[in-house]
Amino acid sequence: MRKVKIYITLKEGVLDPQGKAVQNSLHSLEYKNVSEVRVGKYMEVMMEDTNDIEEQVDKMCDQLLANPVIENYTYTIEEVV
Amino acid sequence: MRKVKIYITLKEGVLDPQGKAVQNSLHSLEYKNVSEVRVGKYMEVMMEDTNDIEEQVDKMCDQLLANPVIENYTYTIEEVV
Amino acid sequence: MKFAVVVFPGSNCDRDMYFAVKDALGEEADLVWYQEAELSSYDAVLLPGGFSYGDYLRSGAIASTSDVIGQIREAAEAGKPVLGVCNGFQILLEMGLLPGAMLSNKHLKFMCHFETLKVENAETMFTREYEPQEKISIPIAHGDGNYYCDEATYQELKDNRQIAFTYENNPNGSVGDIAGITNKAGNVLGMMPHPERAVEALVGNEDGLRLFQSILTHWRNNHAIKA
Amino acid sequence: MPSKLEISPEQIEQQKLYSEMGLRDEEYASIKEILGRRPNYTETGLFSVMWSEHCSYKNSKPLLRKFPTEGPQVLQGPGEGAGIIDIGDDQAVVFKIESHNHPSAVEPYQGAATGVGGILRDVFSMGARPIALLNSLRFGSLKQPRVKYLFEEVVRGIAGYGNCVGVPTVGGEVQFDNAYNGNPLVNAMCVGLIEHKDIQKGIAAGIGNTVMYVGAKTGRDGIHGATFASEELSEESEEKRPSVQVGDPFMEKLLIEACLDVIQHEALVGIQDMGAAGLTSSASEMASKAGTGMTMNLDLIPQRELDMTPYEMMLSESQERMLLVVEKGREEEIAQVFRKYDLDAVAVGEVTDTKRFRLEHRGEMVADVPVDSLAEDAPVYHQPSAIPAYYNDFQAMEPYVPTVTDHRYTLHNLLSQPTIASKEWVYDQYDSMVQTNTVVSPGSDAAVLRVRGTDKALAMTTDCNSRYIYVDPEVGGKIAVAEAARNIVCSGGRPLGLTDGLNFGSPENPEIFWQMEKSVDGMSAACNELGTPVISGNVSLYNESFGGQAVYPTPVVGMVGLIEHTEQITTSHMKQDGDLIYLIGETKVEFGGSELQGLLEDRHFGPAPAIDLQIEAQRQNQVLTAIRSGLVQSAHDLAEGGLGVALAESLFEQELGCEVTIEGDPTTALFSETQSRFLLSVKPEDREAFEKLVPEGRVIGNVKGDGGYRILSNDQVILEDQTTKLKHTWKGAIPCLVKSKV
Ligand SMILES: Nc1ncnc2c1ncn2[C@@H]1O[C@H](COP(=O)(O)OP(=O)(O)O)[C@@H](O)[C@H]1O
Ligand SMILES: [Mg+2]
Repeated sequence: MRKVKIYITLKEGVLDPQGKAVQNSLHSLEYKNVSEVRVGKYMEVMMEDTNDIEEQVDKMCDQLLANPVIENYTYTIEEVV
Repeated sequence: MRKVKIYITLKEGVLDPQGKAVQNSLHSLEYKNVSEVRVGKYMEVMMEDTNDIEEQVDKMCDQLLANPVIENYTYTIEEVV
Repeated sequence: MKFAVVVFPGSNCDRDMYFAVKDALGEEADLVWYQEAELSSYDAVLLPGGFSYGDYLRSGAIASTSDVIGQIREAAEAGKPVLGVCNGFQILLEMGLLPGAMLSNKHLKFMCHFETLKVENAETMFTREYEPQEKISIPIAHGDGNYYCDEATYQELKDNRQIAFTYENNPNGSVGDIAGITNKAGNVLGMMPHPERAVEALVGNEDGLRLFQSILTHWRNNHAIKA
Repeated sequence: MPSKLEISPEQIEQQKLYSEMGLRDEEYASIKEILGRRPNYTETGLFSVMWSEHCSYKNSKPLLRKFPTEGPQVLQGPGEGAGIIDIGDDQAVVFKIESHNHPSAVEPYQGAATGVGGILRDVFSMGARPIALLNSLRFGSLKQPRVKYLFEEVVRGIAGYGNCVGVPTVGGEVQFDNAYNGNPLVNAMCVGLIEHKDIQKGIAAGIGNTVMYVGAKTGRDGIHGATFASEELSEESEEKRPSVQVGDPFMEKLLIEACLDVIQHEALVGIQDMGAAGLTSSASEMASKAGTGMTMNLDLIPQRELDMTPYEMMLSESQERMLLVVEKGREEEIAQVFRKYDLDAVAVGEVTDTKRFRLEHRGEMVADVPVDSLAEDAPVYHQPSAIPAYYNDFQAMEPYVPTVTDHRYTLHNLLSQPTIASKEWVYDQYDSMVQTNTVVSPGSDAAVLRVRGTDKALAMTTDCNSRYIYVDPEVGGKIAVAEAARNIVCSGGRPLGLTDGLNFGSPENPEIFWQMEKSVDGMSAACNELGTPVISGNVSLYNESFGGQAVYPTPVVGMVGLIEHTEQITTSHMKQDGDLIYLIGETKVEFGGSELQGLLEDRHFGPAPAIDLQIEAQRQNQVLTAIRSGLVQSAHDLAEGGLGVALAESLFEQELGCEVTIEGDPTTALFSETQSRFLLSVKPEDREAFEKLVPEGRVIGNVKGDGGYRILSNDQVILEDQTTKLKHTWKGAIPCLVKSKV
């Protein structure tokens, strides 16, 4: 079994209304040293191991999990027992 | 400057309708070896360094970024130049 | 003229779209369940609003990978009118039939009210019954209606006259105040505002009805030519 | 092996573990007597939830019996998922209100969202298509950060769920008062439309028939917290603790469509949603109502988590689940209907003739109790009641006369009170138009939806000014019903009936029980006089913050009315320059519990405004007749803030002006909250015809096209402003409070 951790972030240059809102709230809570916040997604996918697991994960992300017009993704694969 | 990466996940046992929908969709796209998907949030917070940065991040998460009733969080702090 | 309204799990403006065509426009319409759809026998394909698959992951994303998508693509390629409203627009973007992507509204809140739109291009098969630059009032109801595309794409949209509608008072942060765009060929329209909610004076107004009438006029003209 | 199973019946008795589940000593004793033995752990759990106030109404039953529940229009009174009222043409409306106060206080987004989900299921399980949602909300002061958070998240939760399932949220109310600082109230109402022939019942009839489970899997959501109080006994790890219920509106949308399909199937015998107390209440109530018994095999229950115990499965409040009884041998046909929507329908049990409720798990019988003992035999308590000292003091007080020198300033001040201010910030987040039947959206007195395919329309509203109820529960109860009816009438509708949501503190406090008693008396009297039977309702007690401070008594009224022809639909917005402005009803010095009193004194006291129900009924009839005769341009009821506020509200939509002459003390004329008053506008040419129908109506001025709001007294202008300025104050108040840093 593998645990795939996928991080999806908005591309640079794409405005992030949610990040902006969080940043404003942090400022009004007096966290003055915060200069930028970006909000993305984090997914944990449990999958049976295969030889081509990386290929599979790439395909999954391209096909469904991330939208290439606005998002980038990275991932790590861990072994679990 | 520090880049704080925050991972917010639903507590175990808390229903994750989004994860469920993604999982079903992956199945119908023939990724049959996927057994579970959980969807959470990923945030990148840029902040000036302070001595008590960890304390600050914990407080930020408890107060605003995560919902302690249903979510857990972890984070890493990286140096950026 | 025969319209197909494609129903996905979680669509919720499907019946509104159906009634707009059947009662207000007075043409034939069928609600077709996404798994049982046979779109080739229809003259136009309508993708209604709602929350397909709960809008989980990204609005329209999961629907855009379902089996019926191939048939929607075929209809578009065959030059049939394909209209996506709200969630339908989001699906068209996720499918790549239209350029760009949808982000959350700039104030992050779902909004539902009438907005004033400007008809930017009154020569498309969806807008020919409007006057150029005409102001119309159509309801919006969305949380993710903040249209995004990069600068080059925006320029292209303008150059090709693909921008069909813009907002007078941009409610959601969309690039270039965009409320609706077509594909290059002009037979696929995606828009966030709901014309099907504006086809009767009793419930709102009739400003949206002419969009459906435009489709019908276009089709009739085409058929007259063919005949 | 889950260690809880090892808790023996003896331990439960000796260590009084039942009391941690909420059962009293005498209740435990009577369970023992019913069973003729000690109940085991699972059985104790079954009784504890079924005999809770929430399921059994054990403290409120004696009061609920007082409500009039019958009328020629009533097809289904209280007792099923929701009540049903005939609207002619073989159609009927189905509606009910339900509270989700406690979950919303803990997790406001999910608490409110699942509240909406639950009330929807109550309505579509009757076979009706949900056509509208309303919500009645109470919060503390928006100046408190926690209150602000609760307010924003509750509204977002209601929107998140309702918008997704595609049922328009068309109305409601929000009241703010310090009395709710520690304890918000979240009541959601759903209205459905049904053909008579489609009406379903939640019954488990037909011996041998199959019990089927549909919808979301069962997790450990919302299991009665008390269960886990004895943590040390059970070695439960952190993550197995009961979790917050999370709603899945997408699943609900599929359930709605699938259930509306399945009710057309002749193999369906009974259908019920799993609400509070989940499987336990739905299953035992269905059997009890049918006079049958039921056996379920818990191994077959779809489970989301590992190693769930019978206790956990039976008490889980996982959302989006339904229980069906279907003809034996036809399970596959039913399953097929659900498969279209990717939903599994699983056979989990059987209807028996034993009148017993039997549960099997891993080859063992884990519960075996008489079905009626769960659903019918809960104790009924007649709580002692006592008149609170404050009430006697209030009654003895001289009428409170506020001192106001600057009426313009005071009007602005009232318009910016969040209870009066525009609720657009709230309802703009709701999809109020989906299904394209909404004729009058939020912002008028009542919402109006046309009934597609007919010329009829339905008006609906929720109302309850809890301040009046606090100062005088009986009078306040009358006012709550009367105000709701007034809102329906102003929209052109004849009130048909109501659903009530009784939100109170602890019934074990005699003074609070007295408040309950008196407000129910008042409401019942008004129902009788106005011809609006109670067809459904909900009780939420123990609404107290940690300090033991109870909320204001808040018996919310949700009312539906019928408009016979769509052309009779009327709004509160004035229409046209030159129209005559009529005030109906005299104005007295009545400020007890008023908005102005709260503003000036920061508390509410003194006698409530009086109400004469006969006069109320008579005026409502007259106004409705005038509206139906096409003589009324706009109609608005006078409520919080009195005439001054009502006038302003009626002018905002088209930013019209007015010139109005008042008589007597200006402060009273403008801001008193005397009941049974209406503000109407009428075309000058209709004056005679109108006055014939409404002889009491007095012209107080005219609508002006110039956008100036002008009040005269003794030929002097005593208040003058631009309508747009008043509107600015009114519209900006809530956004400003929500954004403001605290
Ligand atoms: N929580 C809410 N949800 C939807 N609509 C609301 C809500 N609160 C208030 N409204 C709408 O705002 C308008 C004004 O409400 P309210 O001041 O209570 O009116 P009234 O005093 O006439 O009952 C009504 O149309 C009402 O339905
Ligand atoms: Mg009111």
